[in-house]
This record gives sequence, C-alpha cells and structure tokens, in this order.
Amino acid sequence: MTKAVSRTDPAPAGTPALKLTGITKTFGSVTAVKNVSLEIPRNQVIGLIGENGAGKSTLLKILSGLHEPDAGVMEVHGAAVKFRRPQDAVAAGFGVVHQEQSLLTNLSVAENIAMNALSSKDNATRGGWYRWGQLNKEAEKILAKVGATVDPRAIIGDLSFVDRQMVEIARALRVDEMTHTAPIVILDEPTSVLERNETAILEREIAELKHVGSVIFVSHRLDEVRRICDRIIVMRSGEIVADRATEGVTEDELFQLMIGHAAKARKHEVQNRQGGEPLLEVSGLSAKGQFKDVSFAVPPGHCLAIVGTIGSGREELVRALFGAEPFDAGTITYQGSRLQSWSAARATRAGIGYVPAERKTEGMVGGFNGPENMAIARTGTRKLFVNPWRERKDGAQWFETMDVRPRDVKLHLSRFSGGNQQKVVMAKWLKSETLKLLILDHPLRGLDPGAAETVNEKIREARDSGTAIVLLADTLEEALDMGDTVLVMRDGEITAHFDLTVDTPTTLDLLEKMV
Amino acid sequence: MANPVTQQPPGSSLGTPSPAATRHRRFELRSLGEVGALVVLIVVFAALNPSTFLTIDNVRTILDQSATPLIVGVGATLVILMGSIDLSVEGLMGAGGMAFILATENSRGSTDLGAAAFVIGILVGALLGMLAGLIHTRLKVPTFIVTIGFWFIGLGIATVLFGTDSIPLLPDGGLKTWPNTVFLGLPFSFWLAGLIVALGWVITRYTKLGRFTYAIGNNEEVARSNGVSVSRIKVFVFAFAGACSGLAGILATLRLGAGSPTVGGGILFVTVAAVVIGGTSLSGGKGGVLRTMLGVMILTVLNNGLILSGVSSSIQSGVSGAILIVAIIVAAWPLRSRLRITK
Amino acid sequence: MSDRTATDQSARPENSVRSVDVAPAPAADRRRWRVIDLWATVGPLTVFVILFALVAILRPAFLGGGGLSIVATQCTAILLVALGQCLVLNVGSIDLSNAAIALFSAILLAKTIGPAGAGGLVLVIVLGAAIGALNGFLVSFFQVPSFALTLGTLGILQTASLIISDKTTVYAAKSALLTPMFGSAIGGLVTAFWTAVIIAIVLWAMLRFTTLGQSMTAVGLNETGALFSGIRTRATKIIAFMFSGLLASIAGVMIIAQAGSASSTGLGSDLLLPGITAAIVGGTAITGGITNPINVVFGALTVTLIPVGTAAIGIPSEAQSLVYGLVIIIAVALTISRKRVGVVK
Amino acid sequence: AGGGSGSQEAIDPNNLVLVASVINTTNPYMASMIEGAQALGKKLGVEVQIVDSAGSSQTEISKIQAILAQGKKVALMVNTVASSDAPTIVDAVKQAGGYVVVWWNKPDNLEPWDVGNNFVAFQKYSGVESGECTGKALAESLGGKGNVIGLAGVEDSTTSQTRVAGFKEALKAYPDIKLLDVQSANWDPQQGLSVTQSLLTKYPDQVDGIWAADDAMIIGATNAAKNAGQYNDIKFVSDGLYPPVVDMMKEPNSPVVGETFHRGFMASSIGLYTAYLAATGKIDPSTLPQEKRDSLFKLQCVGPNDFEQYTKWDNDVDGWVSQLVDGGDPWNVQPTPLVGQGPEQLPAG
Ligand SMILES: Nc1ncnc2c1ncn2[C@@H]1O[C@H](COP(=O)(O)OP(=O)(O)OP(=O)(O)O)[C@@H](O)[C@H]1O
Ligand SMILES: Nc1ncnc2c1ncn2[C@@H]1O[C@H](COP(=O)(O)OP(=O)(O)OP(=O)(O)O)[C@@H](O)[C@H]1O
Ligand SMILES: [Mg+2]
Ligand SMILES: [Mg+2]
Repeated sequence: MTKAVSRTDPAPAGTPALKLTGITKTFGSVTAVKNVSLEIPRNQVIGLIGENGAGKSTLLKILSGLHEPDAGVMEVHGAAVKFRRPQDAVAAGFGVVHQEQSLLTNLSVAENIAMNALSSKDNATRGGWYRWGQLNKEAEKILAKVGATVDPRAIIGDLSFVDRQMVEIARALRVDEMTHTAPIVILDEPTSVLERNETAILEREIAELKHVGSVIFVSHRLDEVRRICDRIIVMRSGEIVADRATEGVTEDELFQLMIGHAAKARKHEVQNRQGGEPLLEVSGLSAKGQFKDVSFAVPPGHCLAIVGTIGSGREELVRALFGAEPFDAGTITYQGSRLQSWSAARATRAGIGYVPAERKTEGMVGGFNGPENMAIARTGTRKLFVNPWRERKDGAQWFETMDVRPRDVKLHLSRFSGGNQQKVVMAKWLKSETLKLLILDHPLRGLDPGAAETVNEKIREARDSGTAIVLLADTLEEALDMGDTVLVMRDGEITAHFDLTVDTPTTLDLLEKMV
Repeated sequence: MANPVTQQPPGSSLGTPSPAATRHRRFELRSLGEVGALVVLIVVFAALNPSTFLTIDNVRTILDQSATPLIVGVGATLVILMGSIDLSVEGLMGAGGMAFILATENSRGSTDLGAAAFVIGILVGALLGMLAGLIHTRLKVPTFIVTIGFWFIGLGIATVLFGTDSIPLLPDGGLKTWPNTVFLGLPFSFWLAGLIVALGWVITRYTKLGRFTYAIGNNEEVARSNGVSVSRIKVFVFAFAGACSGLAGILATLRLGAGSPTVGGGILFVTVAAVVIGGTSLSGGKGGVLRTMLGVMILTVLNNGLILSGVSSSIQSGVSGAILIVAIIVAAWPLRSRLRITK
Repeated sequence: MSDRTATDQSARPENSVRSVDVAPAPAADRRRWRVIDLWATVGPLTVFVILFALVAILRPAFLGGGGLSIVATQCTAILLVALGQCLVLNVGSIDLSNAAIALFSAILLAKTIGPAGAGGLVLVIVLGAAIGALNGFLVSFFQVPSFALTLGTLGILQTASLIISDKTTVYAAKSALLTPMFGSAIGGLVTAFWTAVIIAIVLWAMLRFTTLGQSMTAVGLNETGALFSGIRTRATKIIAFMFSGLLASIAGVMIIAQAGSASSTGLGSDLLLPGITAAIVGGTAITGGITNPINVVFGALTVTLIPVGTAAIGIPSEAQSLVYGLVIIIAVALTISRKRVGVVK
Repeated sequence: AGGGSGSQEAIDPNNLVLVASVINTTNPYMASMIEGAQALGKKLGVEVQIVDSAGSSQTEISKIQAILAQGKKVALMVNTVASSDAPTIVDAVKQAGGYVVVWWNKPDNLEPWDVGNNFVAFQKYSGVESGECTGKALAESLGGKGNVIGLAGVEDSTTSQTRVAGFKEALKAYPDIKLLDVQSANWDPQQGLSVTQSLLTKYPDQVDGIWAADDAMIIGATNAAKNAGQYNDIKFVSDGLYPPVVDMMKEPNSPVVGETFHRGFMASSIGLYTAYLAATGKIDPSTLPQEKRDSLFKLQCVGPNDFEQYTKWDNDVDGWVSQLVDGGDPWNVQPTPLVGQGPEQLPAG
C-alpha cells in the first residue's frame, strides 16, 4: 500500500485504470478482436480466458502497442491514448509478458530488462549512453523483487527457460519503478511454461502488484485463474462473452463459457499391457550432465508419463530417444534391435514421432501451410514424389478431425494461434499408419481446455490402436490421467517408478520425489 | 511470423544452457583462437624471413596496408552485426575518393576547398550509405542486392567525376605524405584507422545505436517488439558504414597520390573475409569490431608475408582462401551440435 | 470423435464459428492477396517484358536486329549459374564459388576435350558436382556459414584456374559435341538457351513434385523444424550444393561451346554477381524457402538485358554502370516476394 | 586463303557508325583510346559509339552485339579484354556485315586473311620491343650494375607477358643487373603501390631500379618509393609515357629514366580508320599484304632528353588525327609507322 500512497496521479478517484470501448482488430480474413469494451479498475487482478484463437493475445498486443486497433478507443486513467510503438505503452504504464518469450538472447539480462524502456526517461541509458554499473544495479533490484536469483550480467542465451521467463516477468513489473501512474501489468500465459514451484513465486508477486496497480492475467489453467484473479473475463471468437466475479463461478461453468459445451467427465481407465514384448527398451542410458543411468521399457499401446521439474533432464532424455541429441553410455533397443548411429531421420522412418515443446521453432515449419507441414513428416517407407493435390485433400480431412481453426489449408501455419498450430503438429504424426512410438513433450502447452481435450482424445485413440506413447506432461494431474506408468526424474536420475495398475500415487507423492 | 519468437539455440530450448550459448558470450578480444592464428603467422613468417619480416619498416608497411581495410571493416562489422551485408564498399570508396581529390588541390586544378574536401569525401560515402539504408528499409529490398546496386552506382558516380580528362594527381609533399608520416613510431594512416576502430568499439559497447545493432542482429522482430526502431537504426548504421567507406576512399587516394574510381579494388573480399575470420557471425548479433581488427591483421600479415617469402602472386588468393576455410572450421569446431543451425 | 464435433456444432451455431475463423474475407482484401500471388508468379516476366519493350521503343532496330536472341545467347551461362544459386538460396545458404567452378570447368574442358572428347565432358561435369558436394559437406558437417566457406573455395578455385591454364588463354579443340549448342537455334534463340530453360523447368518440377524438393524448401524455411520432422537436412543441403556445382560446370561447358577457349580473365570470369542477382530478380528469397526456377529464367534475361540495353540505347559509357545499379535495385524491388512479410536482411 | 570472301560493296558513311570498344573508361590508356576515336569521328563526320567492357568479356561481347543489332553498318575497333574474345567478336561482326580491327589481343592462330574482309586487321605495339627498350634504359641508367624489380600486368595478359619477356631479354646483356622479383599488379595503380611497398621492405635498401609493364602501375610504384623516402635513390622505367609520368620526367634529374611512347588515341584512331577505309571500300583487305593485316606498329623508346618532343602530340589529338586522315595511309603515320608483321614471337629461352 505504501507505494500506492506515494503516487501522484491526476485522475479523480474511481476512474478505471483502463477503459476500452469498441476495440476491433482484423487480420486479413480473420477478425481477431471484435468490438471489445471493458473497464479495469485500479488494484484488481483480471483473468482473461478463452479458447485458442479467441483473440486474447491480439487484444493484449493492442494494449502493449504491437498492433494498432482498426477501431475503438483506449483510455488510461481517464485519458484517451493511442499506442503507435511499444514505448508508448510502456510510457503509459503498461508492462507486458508476451505469450512467446521476447528476449534478445545475445544481450545481458540487465540490457533486456532495460530494453523497451530505453526511449522513456530512464537514467541508465539517458542520451543513448549505456552506464553499465547503474544498468546492472537497477536490474538487480528488480530481479530481487521477483525473487529471481539471476546475474544481471548473464547473457540470456545461457539461462534456463524458467530463468528467462522470470526475467520477462521482472521486466514487465519494472514499469511501476519507471512510471508515476499506477502500472497495468499484462501477463499472457506466463505460467504455461512454468512448473508448480515457479508458478507459486509468480502468484505471490501478482498479489504484491495488486497493491500498486492492476493486472491482466491469461492462462488456460482454470484452477490457477480462479486462485489468482478477482474477476474473470471470457473471450470467444474475438468477443467478450462473459465477465464474472471469481466468487461463484465454478471451473465447469468457465469451461462451458469458453468452449460452448460442458466438459466431458473423463473416467481414467488404466489398461495393463505390461505383458507383451516391449517396443522400446532403454537401459543404463546416460548423457554427460543431462541424465544418467536411465532404464525403462515401453510396450506397444502403453503410455509412459515422465514427470520432473525443469532441469530434471527428461527433455534431453526424450530428445536422445528421438536421435536428436547424443547419449554417451547405455543402449536403446527398439523393436528388438539395438540402435546404432541414431538420428531423427532414422527414427522417423522407423515409425517414431516427436512433438517438441518448442512449437514455433522446432515443431513446425511456419512458412508452410498445414498440409505441407503434415506431409514432410514421412514415417515408414521413403517416397520419391509428392502429390500436392492429394496432400491438400488429406490435410483438409485432418483439419476437420482435429477441429483446426480456421479451416484454411492454404494459410501459413505461422498465422494460426498456438493451440491450432499444436493440433496440426499432432496431426502430422497421427496421420501415419506406420507410427509405432509417439514422444510428446508438453503436448498441451498453450492449449485451451477444449483443444487440450481434443488432443488428449487423439493421444488416447493412438494409444488404444497400439501406438506406444512417451509423455512429458504439463501437469502432474495430466500425467496421472494419461499414463499407464509414471516415471519421476530428478537431476537426471529416475527417483520413482509407479505402475498405475498396482499403485495409485497422489500428485504430492510425485512432487516429493521431484524436488 | 506474426508474433515475436525468441530464437534460442535449440540445444538450450529448455533447461540446461547449450555449450554454444556459453561460448558465444566470450567477449571481443578474448577470442584466443584468432590471436593464436595471428601469432602463428607472425612466427612462421619471421622464421622464413628473419632479416626482413620483423623490421620496423615492414611492421610500418603492414600497419599502413591494414589501415584501409580496417576503416572499411569497422563499418562492415556494424552492418554484419545487424545480420545485413554491405557489398557497396568498393564503389563508395571510389566515389568518396574521387569527390575528395577533385575538391582538394590537384593537377586538374578543379578546385581547392582545403579541409572541406575531407568532409565532402566522407559525406558522399555517408549519403550513398544512407540512401542504401533507406531503400532497404522502405522498399524491403535485401541489403545484399541494394548494396550490389550501390556498388555500381558509386562506381558510376566516380567514373562520371573522373570523366575523360587526365588523371587528377595530388601535388608532392603536403597531404600526400601524411598517411606515411610516422608519429610515435607508427604511420598516421594506422593512427587514423586505430581511431576509427576505437570509435567503432565505443559505439558497439556503450551506445544505444551499437547495442541495438546487436539486438537487431539477434532477432529483428523481437527487437522491434522491444521498442527498437529497427528501420532508423539500420539507416544510421548504413550511413556510418558509408562514411567509413568514404574515409577509406580518401585515405587510399592520399596513399596513391592520384584519383582513380577503382581505388577500392579488391577491398571487399578482404574486409568480408576479415570480419568472418575475426569471428563475427554473418547471421548477426555476435562478434565485434576488435575481432574484425584481428581478422584484418591476419590477412594483411598473410599477404605481406607471402610476398616477402617470394610466393608467386598468382597463388595468393588460393592461400588466403584456404586460411579462411581453416579459420572458420576451427572456430566452429567446438560449437558443433546436431541442432546448431548455420546458414 | 465424430460426436465431439456434433456437440460442438450444436452448442455453437455454424455462423458464429465461421464469423471469426473462416469468415469470407472482405472482397478487397481477397483481391489484394490474389494480386500478390499473381505478381509473385508473373512479376519477373513482366519486368523483363517492360524493360525489353522500353529498349525496343527507344531503339526499334534492336528488335529487328535480333536483340532477343543476343540476350538469350549471352544469358545462357548466367542462367545456369543462377539456377544452381537459387537452389542453394532455397535451402537458406549461398554459394559464392559456383561462378569460379564454371570458369574452372571451362578451362579444364578446353584442355581435356581435345584428347578425351566426351570423356572430358563427363569428367568436367562430375568434377563440378563433386566440388559442389564438397562445399555442401563442409557447410553441413562442420557447420560453418556457407557465405564464408564458399568465399574461401572461390579463392582456391581462382588460383587453380590460373595454374591449370598456365596463366594464358586455353583453346579448345573444335568438338562436334558442342557446336550445336550455339551453332543451331530454335525460334531464333540458340539451343544452349533452350537447354538451360529445360533444366529450369525440370528443377521447378523437382521442387514442386518430389520429396527432395519439398525437403529443400522446408530446410530453407526452418531447418530445425525440418530436422524434427525427420528430414535429412544435411543430405538435403549437400544435394543442393551439388546441383549448384553441377549446373556451374554445365555453364563452363557452355562457355567453351560459345567461345571455344577460356582464360581466367576471359569469358565467364564474372558470373558470380550476375548469377546471384538473376536468382533474386527471379523472385528468389535470399533468406531461403522461396524460389521458382522458371522465374529465374526471366531474372537472368533481365540481368543480361540491362547492360546490352544501355549500350543499344546509346547511354554514354561513363553512365552505364550507374544505370545498371539503379535498374537492378528497381527490378528487385518490383519482383521480390512480398508474400511472407517480416524480416528482410 | 579465302581472301575475297567478304562482301565488298562500299558502305555509305551516313549509314555507318564508328565503334571503339575499350576495356574500361577509367584507365588513362583507355581514356586516351576513347579520345582518339571521338577525334576521328569528328574529322570524318561519322557517328561514334564507345563500348565500355568494364573489364568483362561478357559485357564486351554482348554490348558489341547490341550495337550491331541497331541496324547501322559498323566499323569497329576493339581492344579485347581477353584474346579469347576475338573469335566471337569477329564472327558477330562478319555476320552483321560490319568491319572490325582488333587491337592488342587475339589468338595467334586467328588470322584476318582466314576470316575474310570483315576482319580487316589485327594491330598492336610489340610488347617485347617495349620491354627491351625500357629494360635497356633501366640497365644503362644503373651503369649496368644493381638490383631491380618488375611489376607485371594481369597474370594472363599476353601484353604483360610479352613485355616482361622483352624486359628479361634486355637484362641478359647486363650480367651485373640482378632481377630480384617480378610480381603482378594487375595494371592497377593501387596494387602497384602496395606490391612495391612490400617489395621495398622485402629488399630493404637493395632496390636500385623498378620496371613496370604499364604506366598505371609505375604511378603506384613511384608513390610507394616516395612514401618510403627512396624516390630519388631508385630509377624507374615503364611503358606508355602517360602525362603524369611526363610531369615526373620534367623534374630536374628525374629518376624516371626510360619510357616507351605509344598512344591510346593513336592506336584507336589508326584501328578505326583502317576499318573505316575497308567499310567505305577505299581499301580491299584481300589485296593487302599480310603485314598490313597482322601488324606491329613502331613504339618509340623515350629517354630523359627527348621525351619533350612527344608531348606535342597530346596537346593536339585533333591535329594528329587529321594528319592521319589526310595522309590516307594508316600504316604510315609518324611517329608510329608499321614496322613488322605479327604474330609476335617471344625471344628464345
Ligand atoms: N499476425 C496475424 N496475422 C493473421 N492472423 C492472426 C495474427 N495474429 C493472430 N491472428 C489470428 O487471430 C486470431 C486470434 O489469435 P490470438 O493469438 O489472439 O488467439 P489467442 O486467444 O491468443 O489463442 P491462444 O490461446 O492459442 O494464445 C487467431 O485466429 C489467429 O489465427
Ligand atoms: N584492365 C586493364 N586496365 C587498364 N589498361 C589495360 C587493362 N588491360 C590491358 N590494358 C592496356 O591495354 C593494353 C593491352 O591490353 P591487355 O594486355 O589487357 O590484353 P591481354 O591481357 O594481353 O589479352 P589476353 O589476356 O588475351 O592476353 C596494354 O597497353 C595495357 O596497358
Ligand atoms: Mg495467445
Ligand atoms: Mg497462442
């Protein structure tokens, strides 16, 4: 509160921190945000939810000066504003964490934190001169606030993904140092890449912020939203379809509002397929500084879920399985034969599919349209020729099955919203009859519950039709929900192995093995 | 792509940082590989030509010969740091050099504006560079092509200025002797180059312009979403590079004592090779002017050494080429990783 | 699954979905995109036609005097080099050495075609492909930037050419194998040119209808993405470079067919920049992933036409390089693919 | 030889265009060639077009073809970028029914009389003679004793090669003259500067004389010597007697001790005029003696005492050209009459 008092602010009490009227934004054939009006009072945390492609990110990009709206009026603390450049938004007191990380990996933490503030009145880089000492000091202060233990001199490229996310957040919170108005902090799916313990820190920080300004918080994890937010706004098809106080809305209601139908109760049936000749057998697998002495077996039609905090080495492990990263000891046996000189290409031809967590950079070719993206993953026999017309037909089919929106097979994949991109990435593997093993690294990251349901549906179908699954789940619940077996990893080693047909661990059991 | 995406080295996409990333932060002169290469060359040539290579005179010769590529190299480095490329240097040197000599006292007696002539030469370069930058940013034409275009435009301007009269010559003494006049043991030409390198270093290390240059090279869209006015920076940098070329043109003209549109002949190969050998990445965002200085030194020493060792001039391009290849392979070896992308 | 879609639609009326997602685009906007698409395909042709018409109007005799056939003859070598370049650019790399390969091949062929005849031809082409493949191998396995690596190869090949030519002009024995190339013409344009055009069409089909071609484009658009889709990215790049070397050596053959001799400063000693420029004027994106070999044909024709045109019109020789520079920039500004907005480097 | 083959009806001058094709427009030698062509055009009252090859055979050939395509009949003088261009160009001109005189480079086995009347003649100054005369001058000025270095032109340039050969031949007569090094400076003043700079440090205080295949390079060399403060301790010789070199020679006891005199404007106007005569039917190439179709012209050895007398030509190009035209005989004009028949032979050994 103390901070709040110290602020001099022109607007009479009661004027909303932010007031939008009739905001509209169209991209080519898509109206991403349609005539949105809303008021956000001071000192409130707003939850913004909606299915993939609902227009959340676009709306937030308008608020942060990345897009100019086609129509509509923005008022900040009672004064009408127009943002032409991100700096304008910063100057007006907006701090943003974008859905995709927007850090410059070759610059230092401190520089990145200072970055989009450079144009505003700010000492460390006044007159275009860098005063490094001061720059680093300021960064230190801010990082401390978020409880991040990152060296401000460190180069972003050297940091772990979580640390980077923390820097992003720290940078967003920076506005309340800089501007003299109450800040409005925008967080677009900041938690989708965080594990529990990191999320906790963020929640505390948001609570802090509430005292000085307002927060807009986007997430697909409804429990989280209800925990953190005072008020929840639901978007659908670019419009606001609901605006509720958190008290007295249940997750199911929210789900209903977002997707337009009730969530199907998912009964969790675990089959025991432990019999059967294992499809994949890993023994004593080790890679220096990443994971060591990992052993397990996956029979066909079986789902193995691996949980662990970031840095537990599970990502590296599955990448090694796919031949994308090297391992220096141990053996992988696939379909009874031991793998030599393994590579992603060989793996693919042998019927292994991999859905990376880094969707935009690794999972897809943004410059290709949906069908082309599906076509380039060629499991099984090697073809010599492609038939574009055929590709497009099959593609359209899968757009239907996966409910990809928009159903535009010509549109570059980069133009779709994250959730819909993910559906295409899944389809590219699921389409193949010869798929034997599917490795999923955070397959639901950034997906709305509806889309998540579709994807999980598909994963189950694949599993039931005999495809083995290795799953790195987003949440422990998900792991327990999907897995037949759950492995827990910590610091590159397996710390627990639960066969869900016999034992029924709680998320807490898993958690304690993780940290 | 619609939304800014952080292109992280895929190796480090999650969790542990990739070795690549950690290596890249090694700053400027701490690039021992290049220093080593230079030392080796010096030792080898000193051994081959004990009586001539390490003499004061030859050292001065090497420094004097390195001056022009150094000056051009500073501009080129900034451009390449943005992930762009500048192929116009030879043309701009020609234009700047001709403009200079025609504006100063010369055998054609065109005019004599004294010191203003220097300003004119540099301005011509800067102006052409700025135009290139504007065309690139406004019309979205790749720098590769824009600068090829300005190579010919610069050459064209120089040729038109040159006309069909006799060669413009500088009078003996005075200006002409300046580059080789020794000051504190080193030729002025090198002091000038050193000054420009220092300027370049300060810019890249301590100014918004410089830091934003790195930002743009790392990821233009992210830079933009971070509030970097990409187009403005680009135009500035190209203008600066143009000015460097102009100045280099002047220096080359002074050393030659005569005006010639092709005064920059062959400089492009040297500078680009030098920037790369120095370890500045052509994809942008990594490297720096001090590295380029190393690269220039390696190539100049190599060239001078080969001549002293009596190597036929016809195989010198071959040797430089081989060295270039070895240099980049050695530099890339420790960074090897299946997931590392190089264009 | 089917029932899921069912509930979906029952819950959310058809139009509400469509209205966001696949809403019929505003007519104007649709037209805009169609225009951009159209231009991407006919731009290079149009630009060439306009420039050619310009020259013909200012100097009508140019048409009568077979201006087009001159341009076609002179652009053959450039076109072949440019086709190789556009493949390499398409995988996101660049090959600065292919022009040098062309000249090297020419000199080698001049020396060998007398004694070895067709054997010499084969040798030269195989060697060219091999050098290209070596470039590709070094680029993809040592992970060095192609720009720098091929700059090095360029230097080495220049020296190699000087040495095997013994620093003089090498004259090729007359060979029945080559004379038809420039000796005969179809529709007024030399056979050599048509040969190159056919190669262009084949390459176009390769990119569009083979998995190899699709993989190349994927690599050019996003190499990591391609890798994780199981594409053999390294092999793909090597093949692209190999093509570049192969086409370059064919260009070398054409040089001998045209001039009957070669020297390291003679015909073909300056194909590099014209080659790259032709590829880009032909709509190839220097950032990779976008190219159309058939349009590169018009790119090459344009690049050749400019100096010829300036001479034909009679622009003073001092001003010609100035004009060349300007026109090249304008041509590219007109033909560059505006399809994928975003970063231009 | 298939002499009379070419079509031999006279072309009306109004339907004729004189074309001079040069390697570039910036090299003083080339600039002078352009000057001569224009002077001739003025004198004859015929349109002149200049082709700038910009150092590229590709550009050279296509531009020439473009001009042939303009419709008018062409009388062409071409200083080929590389000798290998000659056959292609000659063919093109023959096809178009024009007339061509090639200067400086052609394959030895490509002879005008084999081609026919359209290939009127090949003309050049003897490179060997040039090298011998400047080599001798250098050796003499050093009293037959000392160390010298040489700067060659483009590596695969026959002109450069013949001049170097002549230079070495001349030195044979002076056993005490040591040729330390010959490096290529590509006809380029800039490279002339840096190569000399390096050689002077390679042989500290040992170089007594510098020979260059062309004045463009000696301009660089002299400046390198000045920068190294050795200008007055070294003797210089070179080919071309460019105006800047004349100025150097004007200096009291100038270190520039030997030159050859031949002029671009003389070469180009002689060449063009020859082609013009054939085109307008004033001469019938097939009836000319072979030495008039593959010709070596006289170049003058120039020393410190007599160079002044050659400068007069530069101040009066038009005068010289009208003297050429009035004389009506391109093979007999002072100071460069016809002296021999090509192809030029390299000295044995
Ligand atoms: N730059 C763009 N060009 C074209 N269409 C776009 C662009 N950005 C977003 N869209 C479209 O606008 C709609 C809204 O996208 P947006 O990213 O705002 O959705 P979202 O609510 O953030 O989805 P998610 O939950 O997956 O992040 C989508 O249909 C998307 O395809
Ligand atoms: N690139 C050039 N720049 C300036 N002058 C040149 C150039 N090339 C030749 N010259 C001048 O033209 C004359 C002869 O031309 P040149 O020596 O280039 O033909 P060439 O190289 O012998 O042909 P080839 O390569 O077939 O042997 C010489 O006097 C030389 O000074
Ligand atoms: Mg979003
Ligand atoms: Mg999204």
